[in-house]
Order: sequence, then structure tokens, then C-alpha cells
Amino acid sequence: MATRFKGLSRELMAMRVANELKDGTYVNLGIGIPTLVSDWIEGRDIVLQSEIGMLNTGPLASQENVDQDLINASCQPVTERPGSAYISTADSFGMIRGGRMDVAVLGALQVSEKGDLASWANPERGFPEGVGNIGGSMDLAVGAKRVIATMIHTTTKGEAKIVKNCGYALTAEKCVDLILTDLALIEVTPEGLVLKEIAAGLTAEDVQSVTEPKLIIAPDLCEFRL
Amino acid sequence: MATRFKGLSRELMAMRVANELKDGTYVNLGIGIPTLVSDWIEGRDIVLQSEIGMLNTGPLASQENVDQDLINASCQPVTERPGSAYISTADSFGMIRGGRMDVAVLGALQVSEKGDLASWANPERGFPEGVGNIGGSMDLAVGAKRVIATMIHTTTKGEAKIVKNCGYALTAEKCVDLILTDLALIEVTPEGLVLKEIAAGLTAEDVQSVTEPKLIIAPDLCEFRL
Amino acid sequence: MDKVVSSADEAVADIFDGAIVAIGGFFTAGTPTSLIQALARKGCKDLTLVIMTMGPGNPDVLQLVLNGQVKKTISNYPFYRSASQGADCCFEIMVRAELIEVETLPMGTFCEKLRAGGAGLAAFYTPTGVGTVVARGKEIRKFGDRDYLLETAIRPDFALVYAHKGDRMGNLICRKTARNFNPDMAAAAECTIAAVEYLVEPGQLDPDTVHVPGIFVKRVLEVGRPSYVPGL
Amino acid sequence: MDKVVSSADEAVADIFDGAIVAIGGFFTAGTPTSLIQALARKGCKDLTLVIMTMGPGNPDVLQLVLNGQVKKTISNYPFYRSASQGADCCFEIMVRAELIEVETLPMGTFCEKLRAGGAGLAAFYTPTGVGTVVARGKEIRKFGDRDYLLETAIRPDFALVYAHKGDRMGNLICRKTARNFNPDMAAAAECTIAAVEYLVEPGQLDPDTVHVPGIFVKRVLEVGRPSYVPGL
Repeated sequence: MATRFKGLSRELMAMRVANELKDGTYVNLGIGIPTLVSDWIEGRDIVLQSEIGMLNTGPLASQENVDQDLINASCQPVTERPGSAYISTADSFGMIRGGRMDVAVLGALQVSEKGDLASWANPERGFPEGVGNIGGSMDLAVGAKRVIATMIHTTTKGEAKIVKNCGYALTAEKCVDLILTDLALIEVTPEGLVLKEIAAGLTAEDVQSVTEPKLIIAPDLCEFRL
Repeated sequence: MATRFKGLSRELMAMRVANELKDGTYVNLGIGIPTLVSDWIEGRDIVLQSEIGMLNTGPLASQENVDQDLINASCQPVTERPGSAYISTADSFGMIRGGRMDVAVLGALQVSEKGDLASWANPERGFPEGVGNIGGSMDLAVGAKRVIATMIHTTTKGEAKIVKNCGYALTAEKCVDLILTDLALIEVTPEGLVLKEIAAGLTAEDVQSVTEPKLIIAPDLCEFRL
Repeated sequence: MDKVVSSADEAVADIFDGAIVAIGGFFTAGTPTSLIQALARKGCKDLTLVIMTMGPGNPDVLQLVLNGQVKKTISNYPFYRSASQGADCCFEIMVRAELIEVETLPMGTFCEKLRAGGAGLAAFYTPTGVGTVVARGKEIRKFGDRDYLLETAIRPDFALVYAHKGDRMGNLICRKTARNFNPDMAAAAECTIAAVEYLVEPGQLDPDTVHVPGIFVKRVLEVGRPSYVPGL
Repeated sequence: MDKVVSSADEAVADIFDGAIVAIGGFFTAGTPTSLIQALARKGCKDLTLVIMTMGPGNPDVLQLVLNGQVKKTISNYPFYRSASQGADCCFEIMVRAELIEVETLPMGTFCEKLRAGGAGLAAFYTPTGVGTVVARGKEIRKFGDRDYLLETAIRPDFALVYAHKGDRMGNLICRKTARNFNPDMAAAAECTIAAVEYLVEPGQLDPDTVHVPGIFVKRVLEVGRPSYVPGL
């Protein structure tokens, strides 16, 4: 069992992702850590898409303004913002496959050094092959212009989740552009994985020790820019 | 030049087609004689579809109730009826191809004994092959559950338009169920063309003389049921 | 045309053993609960359900499972997210026991197969699923410099859909994210049955705002507007 | 996001020579006249127009023809119905002289190629056109007992579309049959430019009634509501 390093909290991971998002863009946030990103972009000129069929999704609803007909793709009650639009789920995925999402932030189980993403089938669940909750992950991974994968750097057993080849069922091949874990920010490039930012107190060697593929150290490697 | 027989007026042809339509059905009327059918079904429980993207199209607009945003597929100002719905043209043709039209009434240039329809390319216009006004004819011919082809029985030169094989560019193969001309009502069956009704004063031989394929005479052949 | 029926049991009376039944709704939003309950009462067997999910937010479909009515599901998010909730779920238990067959599709492919069915198309090429288990046994074809997967249309025998308002002719208006799969299922199915919160007369819906034109709907049942707490 | 531009000339400023430009409108209904006029003023050449018709109800596109800006058209009802009107039409004359190439598609196929482009699909199988000249050079494939034709998606470089109302974020609402091709062209094009009769602020459009979500629209130009007599 590998050493467990101390890194960012889930909330700060979400904050770091939010810093990657540019004003004037359309973004889809997946389930889990990605959902928390919305807390960090309030007031910014970013339009969130919910694949259920909504553009310009607002913050989670508070108890008194829950509308039973207004949920996000994780089934959480949400709110409208001025300029919202509802569409069918089919049209929503047309939009996603059609390349209109500037960024999709997705949870991950594994990411390979080529940027392959495995995010939907945890073999521990023990389903037959091909069976599980694919949801919208495959369409988002294939359709978004830029895919940011977020995950805790290692499994609870300390195994690397950034791997040479994904052992878990793939969501899509060569789709991830940026990996954000609690320990590091890593860019997927044609040359390999480039380590760009790390958690305070850690060294590049620490991150490498819990990462399967060889990392390229960015010349300007620095602490997380939060 | 063949004898020109006297048959139904365009208005009475439209009336005869209207008698073929059943209450509770969805019908698309093409350009020309088919458009006139709408005059004969007012007050009946038939929903007209305009392929531009409208369900439950009402009668032509009178001058005072023209709405510039409300036209049928022939660009005529029309009206709404209670229970109308607008859709995109893409969705309109989805509906047509998807088999939701109980009947399409289409104009024709030629119909073959197998029910092939030629309706969009008149070689006299002299366009390059494949070029012309296809419009919605091919989708309607292929998609509607029942296709009624309407035309004057012969060309202005007296040539047969009901032919063994269409010489004009096809709209669709084996799609016509019923042919209504000014002279006759003819059903397309696996056994061949069955002559079922004829214009007053004509004999089956008269109709056969201006029809290329051999007609099967229905045992209950009668005058047009108007 | 008056497509209104007076009870959920009447609405589903002709659903037959072995039918493919699409059921609208995204978790808790826009689910035709009373029609699903009537299907459970009717008890027809060997059903193939085309449905987003089996279980989460949708306890009524689990009754169909418990009744032994479900042979197969075509879904995109069939299971509970949580393994512990899932372990207790009759659907998961029957899937593991190979008593129910599950076909899992990417959500966009799931929608698009229905959309193609409704639009009279046989099949389409999508980039989603290439290089994954979803592509097994399916044709891959290059267009330009990209690989696409051939997916075929779904045409269910029945669709049970949900809308906020509907008129007697079957025109439907959905509300917010309760729209979801309902319009495409309505268009795809041979026989579409709609549960509407409010029934109105033809002419009372703004024709520019109709989400499901009446041509797709065979029966309309008014169910009132239930109140519930969304969430899983 | 404020996508409003202040003039038609600014709106079309980046349309380039050789561009594929989709233009909304069905005869007289829902045509972005002022954007077409600006395209004529700009004068870019070798354009491929994806448009229902060249001429009938659409005199402004004929100016593009007269200016020698049009290399090719992809249409479904390109010509005047009447041979005599057609004989006088510059477009028909140039087509006969082989100075403009015309691709004629069935209307449903025309729409669906745009819809596929917007939805990120590469191609689809349609029953329309089998056994006709439209099928020349295209793949025929059997699904079940029926033949279908393979048709590929269109992704125009630009779309000029028209709507009744639009907000600053590009959300559009169309009116009656002026909707027609506008939503699918807006979704299909790389850069969509919308002429709207009335510009409103975000929040003023009912989100359940939006026909074109703003994500598809790059620029919005308010043009007012012209008054004209529909018909050919």
C-alpha cells in the first residue's frame, strides 16, 4: 500500500477547476467533484449546461424554491438563470456531440497516459461486461472541445488511477485534455503527461510515486494556483 | 393525337378525393389539384399537415386575416384551427417519414402500373438530370401510409400518363395506392391497375384507349361516386 | 378528434405480453407514474422497457420487476449510483441472477435511437462509444478522419409519456426539465399514451409552444399535478 | 454574454470566399433578408448556399446570383414552379449555362442533413430517394425488409437565420411557419448569425418556449418587424 499524501479537499479541487474555465464559455459539469465547481463560478459569465436538457442552469435550489420539474442530471433541484432554455434530452445530446460544449468536467476512475478515460464501470460492482451506468459520460467525453477529468489521485487502497493503460472499461479513447487530482494538475500532451502543478508540501517525486506512467515535469512546475 | 374525353373538373376531382378521406385521420395535400381538396373537407374531423411545419392547417386566409408568418408549403397564406401546432421543417419530415400521415394526396406527371410515381421533373423544363424542384414529394411518397396520385388523365398532347414504365424521373417506386384522374379512379393492386370508377358518359374502353397498361375492370365498375 | 380516456387502466388496456414499452422521465422528473402503476395492475409479461433508469427516482418501475413482468431493459443509467442501495434493489439482484437482460447505452445514443425511430430513419453514425464496449458487434466507419459507430433506430410498440398540459387532440406541452425523453419517445412509439397534469380544449395551447404534436399521441389521460420532493 | 451586433454589415463581416452558407426561410416566411443584403454588399465569392429555394419569394438571393457570388446551391425547391417565370430568372439561366452547380435534395433529406450536422452525427439511413436519381452514387442498405439510402451530414460554415424574438445571449423564438429551417441551420453551422424582429433582455423569453438555444448563435441583430404580403 502506497503512502497517502495530503492534497486538496474536494472543494478546493472544484475551485482549481473553476480557474480553468474562461468567461463567455459553455460548460457541462459531471456528477461528483465536478458538480461542486458551480459553487465557484457564481457571478461569472459562464453558461452551464445540464444534459437532461437545460442551458444556463443556476445554483442548487434552496428548500423554499424547489421546483419539482427542475432538476439537473444528478437529480438535484436547481434553479433558472436569466436566459435559460429548456430542450429535450435528445437535443441536449445533439448539442453535446455537435461540439458546442467548450469544456466538460468529468469524474474519472482511471485516466491513461494517452488520455483514455474510464469513468463509468467500477468492476467492484460486479455487473456483466457492458452493463452499468453509462449515463451521459461517453457523449460528453467524445463531444466536448476540452475534457477535464477530476478524481482523487489514488484508490482507497493507494493504487494509481493515472495509468499506462486503463484496466477499467473505457468511456472514450484519447479524450482527456487535463487531469486534476487532489495532488496534481497534469496536462495530457502528445509527448506524454506533463506535471504542471502540485499540492503544497509535495514534490514531483511524491506525485510520480503514485502515478504509473512517467511524468514529464513542466519547466514552470508550481504549487496549485488557487 | 388521341381523343380528348370530357371528364371531371379540377374542383370535382378534389371533391372525389375528399370522399376517400376518413374522419379521424392526418392528411397531407400536395401542390395543385390536391390543394383544392381542403375546400371539400371543412367541418370534417380531418387534420391537415403542411410539410413546412404545421399541423391542423385551416382554410386559406382571406385578405383581412393574412398573417405573413403563416403560409402553407405552396406559400399561400393560411389560417390556424383550434389544436394547431407548429414544428420545424425537419421535425415535420420526421413525422412524414415516420409514417404518421394516413394519406398523402400528390400531383403526378406519370404513374406506372406498378405504382411508381413521377411527379417532380418535367423533362420539357430542360434541366440537367437530377436537378429540379423535388420539394417534399419524395418524402411524402415514401412515408405516407396511403398515397393518392391526382392528375389529368393525358398530357395536353393526348399522351397517356398512366404508363407501363415511367419515362420521367421517379419520385418513388411502388408508392401509389390510388390514381384519380379527370376520367377515372384506378386502384393499384398486386395484380395490376383496377378501373373502379369512370366519368359519366365514358366507357371502360374509352379510358383504356388513353391508358398504356392493360386495365382490370372492377366487377362493380361505376360512375364517379361524388 | 377526442383522444381522452377516463382511466389509466383503460389507457394501457391493449399493451400486450412481449411488448416494447418506452417510459418517459429522467429520475423523478416527468415520469408517467399512474400509467406505470396501471401497467403493473394489468400484469402483462415479458416486457422490454426502454427507460432511462430502473430504480433511482422511479419506485413504480420496480413493482414491474417484482411482478416478474420485465424481460429486458434498454437504459442508460439503469442502477442506483450507490452500491449499497443497489445491493438491496430487486432489479440489480435479478440482473446479477441473469433473470433480466440489460442493454446499456450512452444517454445520447439512447435518445438518438428513439429520435431516429420517430423520424423514420433506419440508423445513424455517431462518434459516441467508439473504442468502448458499446461498440462490440457494431459497425465502425470512417467519415473524414474520424471513426463513427452505426446505431439503429428503436421503434417501441408503446410509449408512456408525461406532460404538463395536453389538449384533447393530444398536443402536449412539457414543463422545464420534465420534458427530457418524453417528446422523442412519443414520436417513436407505434402507440403513445400521455398522462397530463392539466387537460385543456383544442385552441388553449399556444401552437408555437407545443412540444409534442397531437399526431404522435393516441390517448390522453388527465392525472392532475402531484406534489413530490425531487431528488434520489 | 452579449452577442448583439449593431449592423448587418458587422454581422457578416467574417464570411469568406468559398464559404458554405446556410440561409433560413421557406419561400417568404422567416428569411433573414437584411443579412442576405449585407452578404451581397460584402461581395464574397464562390459561395455554396444551403437554401430551400433560389428565387421564388426570395429576390435578395438573386442579387447574390447577379453579383456572381454563387458557385453552388444545395436546395430542395430551387426554381420557380412556372416555366415562364423561370425562363426569365437569372439563376435558371446560369444553371442552364453551367455557371452554377445545383444539388437538389428531397426536402426531408435536406433538413435531416442539417439536423445531423448540428447533432454531431456523420450520416444516416433514410428511405427517401431510393430508386430515384437522388440515390445515384450513394450507398443503399437493407434494414429489415426495406432499402435505405445513406446520406451524410452538412455542417455549413455560416448560417443566416431569422426569428421573431431573440435575447442578447442568442436564445431565439420563431413565429408560426416562419420557424421552418431556421433552428436546424442554426444548430448545424459553425457560426450562426441571427436576425431578430425584437431584441429582448435575458429572462424575458419563457425558457420552455425557446426554439433555438443561444449556444448555437454567435451574433444577434435586431431588424424590426417588416410588413410584407406573403405569396409567390
